[in-house]
Amino acid sequence: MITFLVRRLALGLLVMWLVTVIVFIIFYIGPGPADVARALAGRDAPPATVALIARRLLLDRPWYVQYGHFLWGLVHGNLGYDYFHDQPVTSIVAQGIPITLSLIVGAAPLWLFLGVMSGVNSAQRPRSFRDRFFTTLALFFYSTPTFVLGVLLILFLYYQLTIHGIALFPGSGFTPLTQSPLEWFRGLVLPWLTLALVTAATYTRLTRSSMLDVLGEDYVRTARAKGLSERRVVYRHALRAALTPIMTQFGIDVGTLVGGTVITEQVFGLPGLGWTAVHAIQEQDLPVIIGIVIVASAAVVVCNIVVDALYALVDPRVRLH
Amino acid sequence: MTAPTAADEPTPPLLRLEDVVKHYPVRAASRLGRGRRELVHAVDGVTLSVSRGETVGLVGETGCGKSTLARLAMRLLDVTEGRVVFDGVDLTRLSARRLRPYRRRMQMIFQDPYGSLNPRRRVGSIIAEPFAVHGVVARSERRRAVQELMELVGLNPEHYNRFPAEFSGGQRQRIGVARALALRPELLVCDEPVSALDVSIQAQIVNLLSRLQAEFGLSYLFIAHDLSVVRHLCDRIAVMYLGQVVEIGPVGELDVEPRHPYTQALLSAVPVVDPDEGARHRRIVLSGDVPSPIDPPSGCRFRTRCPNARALCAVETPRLEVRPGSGPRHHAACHFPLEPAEPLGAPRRQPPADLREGGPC
Amino acid sequence: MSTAAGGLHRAEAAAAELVRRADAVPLLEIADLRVRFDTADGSVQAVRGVSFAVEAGHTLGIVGESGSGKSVATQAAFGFARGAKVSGRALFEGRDLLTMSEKELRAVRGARVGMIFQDPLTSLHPMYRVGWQIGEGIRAHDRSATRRETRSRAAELMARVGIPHPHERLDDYPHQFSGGMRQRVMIAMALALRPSLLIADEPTTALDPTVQAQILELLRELRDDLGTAIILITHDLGVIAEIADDVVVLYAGTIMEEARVKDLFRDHHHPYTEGLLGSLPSAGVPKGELVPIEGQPPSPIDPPPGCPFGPRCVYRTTTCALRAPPLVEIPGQLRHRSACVLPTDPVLRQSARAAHRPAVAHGAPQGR
Amino acid sequence: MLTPPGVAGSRSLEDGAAGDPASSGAAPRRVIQGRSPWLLAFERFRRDRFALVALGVIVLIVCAAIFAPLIAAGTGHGVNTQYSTAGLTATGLPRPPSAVFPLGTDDLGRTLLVRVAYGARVSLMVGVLATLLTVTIGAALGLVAGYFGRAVDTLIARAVDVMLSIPFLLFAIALASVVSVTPLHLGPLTLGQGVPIVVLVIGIFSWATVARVVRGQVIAIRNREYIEAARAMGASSWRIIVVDVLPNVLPTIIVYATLLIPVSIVAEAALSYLGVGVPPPTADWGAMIAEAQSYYQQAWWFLAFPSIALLLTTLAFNVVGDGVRDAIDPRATGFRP
Repeated sequence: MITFLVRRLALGLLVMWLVTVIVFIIFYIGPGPADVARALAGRDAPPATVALIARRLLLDRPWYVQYGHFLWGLVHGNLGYDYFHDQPVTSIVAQGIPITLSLIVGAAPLWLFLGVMSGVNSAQRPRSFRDRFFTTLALFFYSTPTFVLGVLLILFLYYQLTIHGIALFPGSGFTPLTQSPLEWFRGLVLPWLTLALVTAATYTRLTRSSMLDVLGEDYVRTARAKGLSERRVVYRHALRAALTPIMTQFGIDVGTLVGGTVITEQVFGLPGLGWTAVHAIQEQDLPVIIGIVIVASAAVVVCNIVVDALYALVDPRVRLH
Repeated sequence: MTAPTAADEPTPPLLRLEDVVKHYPVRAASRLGRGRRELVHAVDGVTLSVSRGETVGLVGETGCGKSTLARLAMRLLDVTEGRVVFDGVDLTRLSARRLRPYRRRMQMIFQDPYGSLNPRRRVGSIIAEPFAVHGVVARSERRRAVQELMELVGLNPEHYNRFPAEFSGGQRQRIGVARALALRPELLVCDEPVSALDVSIQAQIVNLLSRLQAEFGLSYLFIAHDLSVVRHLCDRIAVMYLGQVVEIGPVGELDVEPRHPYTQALLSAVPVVDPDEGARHRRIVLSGDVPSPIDPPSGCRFRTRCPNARALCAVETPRLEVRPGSGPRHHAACHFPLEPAEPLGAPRRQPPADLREGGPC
Repeated sequence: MSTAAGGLHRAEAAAAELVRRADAVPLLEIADLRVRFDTADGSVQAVRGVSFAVEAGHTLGIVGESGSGKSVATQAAFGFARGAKVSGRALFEGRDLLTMSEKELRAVRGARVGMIFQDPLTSLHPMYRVGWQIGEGIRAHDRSATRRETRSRAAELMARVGIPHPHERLDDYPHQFSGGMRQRVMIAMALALRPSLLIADEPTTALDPTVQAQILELLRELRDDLGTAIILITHDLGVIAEIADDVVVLYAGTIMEEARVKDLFRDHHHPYTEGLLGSLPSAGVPKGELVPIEGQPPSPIDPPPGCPFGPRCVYRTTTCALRAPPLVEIPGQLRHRSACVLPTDPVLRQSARAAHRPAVAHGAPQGR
Repeated sequence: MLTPPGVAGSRSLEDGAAGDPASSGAAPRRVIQGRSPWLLAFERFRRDRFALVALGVIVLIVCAAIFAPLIAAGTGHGVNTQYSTAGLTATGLPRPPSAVFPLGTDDLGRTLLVRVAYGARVSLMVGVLATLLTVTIGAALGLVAGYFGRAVDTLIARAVDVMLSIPFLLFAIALASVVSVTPLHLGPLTLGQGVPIVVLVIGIFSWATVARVVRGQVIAIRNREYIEAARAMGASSWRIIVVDVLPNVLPTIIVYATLLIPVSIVAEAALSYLGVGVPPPTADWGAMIAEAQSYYQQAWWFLAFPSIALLLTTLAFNVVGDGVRDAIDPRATGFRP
């Protein structure tokens, strides 16, 4: 178990390191340094000022010097400061994380429940009306781009309701949980629904095919031969075995969503990590981009490790080394 | 290990495996990270030869290494130690290019009639593949050659352009035989060619194989997990257990008067298709399971399940040699071979005292 | 072979048995069972009107090649063939399984009927401990059983089927057992509630010969101790000869022949049975001179009219292709039925066979 | 080269061949055509009415893309022509659908119908090209990794792991936005903002999944007996890959590709929605939806029609993709005895 963790963490650190290198390279392919200094100095600033700013931010040094500087800071737990407001990147990231996590924490159980239940129901009677209903629904949401669904929800559940005097949900914005749990909840319902419906469709399809495979297995026949109730056969025996690919997908999704709720945040104006990242990218604010990318890939790495460790819990045939 | 030496054979054998060993590393079953590296002793010092025109049967249970041995003989796997000699030439260290001429002279028939044919190719192209690989038959001539082969194995040549899925198991096995015969090999290695077939189809293929042998003077190394088919088709039988040959001898000797307890148990395990004889037939039921080939028992590998095991068996590996009372071509690897016609587990003479204190048993 | 004297002797024994069996109500009685699967390629007629009966304490062997419907028939009777259209009657302990509610059927399964299958590795759930899997069946039918009770009962059962150190092995997972031990676990599970019938569907096919011998020995022993009736489904005539009392021979979803084991091996009537026995390599048959059944089994989607075995039969006549021969009693033997137009009288039969098969010198069926 | 002894034609053991006329080796024989797995898949697909309808929808969309200039000519309006008086209301808002503007106008007074038709061009082009790129890279690496194993496999498998750990959207946005300012020079190619870079970005970040799927398939196939048979007759590795392995992974690749097209279309639309995809004034559904979001209270049509077009396209491709999967691998949903 320990060796497994050490190995996986080492691999994860390698991945994260590679990711930072790639970000640096992308940044330096582009206009990066020059544009940033000019933008900061203002339109009319003399070249000397621009140079001075560039110097202060180390932007005039070769990229590997800057990279070394960045790594040095990283080793000391410091992600640096953003170019424009001189705020520590850690605090910028820390502002975004609760919002993004709120989004995931609410949406994840929802899509897992919707997806798995509809998938199980579909698989129980393939080609029945129930199956066709759920698979068609899943196909529809699977095909819907996140921003289209988000905008549609705003149109109907916010705008149409609000102009008819039913102001259930706000159209955008975020209220911290600590400030007002009710407002936090109201503000997140539509984003949750957007993210959950789009994601649940994948789970419906995945659960259905996984369950269809498992329901044909010999041990399911054995369970029936024991005279167990159909409910127990489906949930206790079949679903338990069908859960492995679902779990893998869930780990991947939760991990990638930390840096991947960009569109939902953009649609609903939630200043989470994705929203912050898009703005940082528009401003070429390298330290912020790197900070967010590191957090996002760390989330992927951690989730992958958790999933692999969960395998061992779920499936006794898997041993950790 | 003294095995049948050249003196036993009137002519030099077509295929000779000399002290062949195959160990391969496995990782303990694990989807995460790498497991402990362990060595599977799949084949552990097997010497065996097949003469021209001879059929040698290789019998043993799952995991005894018989399929591995077949693949070593075909050089689909490389030996860890030992030599594979085909018609006097050591194949073990030939490069792929130098090996090619020998590939034409030995071919293989596989167990699974579904897995052994590429489902996305037409039968004609499957059977013609050896021609294409070796460039031996002109492209324009291939179709005729293939259709002749199809007729030879009892397939309708009109089905040249069909796909494997359109044939039944027995017909597919015929396609595999036709493919193996395309290059006119001298040796056919048959890896359980009838195990996956229904009884009635099994007999068709067995008859086909013996007819082809008579017509083309083929030699067979014929692998099976039970003795009944082998006894019918083979001249000599080798019995494998946990990577080693425990007994080898001509049909009519080995299967009638087995000297190794494992052979006897295997023989008695085959259900007899006669209710009366079944009642008379004394079944020898072995206790326990086959030990893991990763950590085989010391000394005689069969001792953990052998009713006659004694202290010596754990200490010294018995040699495969002629035991008193057997014919010259009948070898058994047992310290305490069964007397001819002696039932297993019968009371025996006390072993000498010094052997009884030989070590843990 | 003195058929006449043997026949006389057997007739006596048959009469005795007839008296014994007269008042016995069969444990399971299948009548005109038909099973059909509708697929995109057409309707697969897996079982086409099969009738047989199993008496308490008896062992019935069902033998047939792949696609003969031997597994589907029993599975459909107990409601296992999902997506199948099933018709006919299946009376178990006097009640029709095919008209039972799902709940009643569940009460039968596991409690009154135990089942074991071909591949013990895939038949056990890979993620649950063996002891728990055995206990689950007990708890499903006996709500009063406590956890501790079921656990100790599971251990007892494991000991009963010959698993060493049962108490330690209760908490092992199936992959930690060998093939033979897994099949023992399956048997323990099937017999947990002392069912009156055990259905063993190819129980030894996936096992090595020496392990197969162990499992057959165990089945025989348990049957004698517990008095459980067994339906043994297999393609291996040897297994049938070892353990069964009666045999049903299936081909293409229909019964070809039905008899007591000894009669089937000695005095089989049907050419298919003859072909099966002739296909077996046994001592004394010269190399290359097995007598296989030529050709291939018919497609289950579009079976030929008349006798399904007709196209492969050496004795076929023009009438065989027109109408499937009904099962007829073979006189002088108990419950020996055969679906063939060959004469039922042994002497006439021999001459009819000889007339049809002049060219094949070594055509005498083996095993008698 | 093989001259069979006198058994030819006389002792056919096969049923149905009983009436085989005494065929001499020289006479041309009748050959029965087999039904290839592809043919069977095609026939199954043809029975899938749902998929056929979707295929029809795709054909319509493709036609709209090809004949977009004709549509423009029909309305008499250019793609990027702004009708600041006729196309906008007095307060500067888009005009609702009318005879002149069948689907209304957008915020700059351009004809929505023409722009939606032109938008199909970008979506389809990116969808198909990005999928081709992704599948080519992924399949090639997956084949090599799966068949050769050992060090090559380890290297590619690690690369796949790394690619799958990268937050795709962030990187895609970063790369696309960087290139939007400074074009990327790749030898003779100059990649500025637009379709090529979007295709490249999607290709770079999606091959990993394809490679993993193909690798898994190849590993499963590698141990089949027909591969062993090919090796036993002395076929070279490349011959085995091309002749035996590739045809057997091709169905998977094709299924994957058809399902990847809508994913690529959505990815392109998302990038444009975020403002880093195809630059204005090119007509693009994602960019249109982003624009329209500010007007949804006043001009529903501006939001509705690009959304419907996008949704319909992805839906149609997904339905066809499912149909292709079911046709090629009927086991996935079909009958199981």
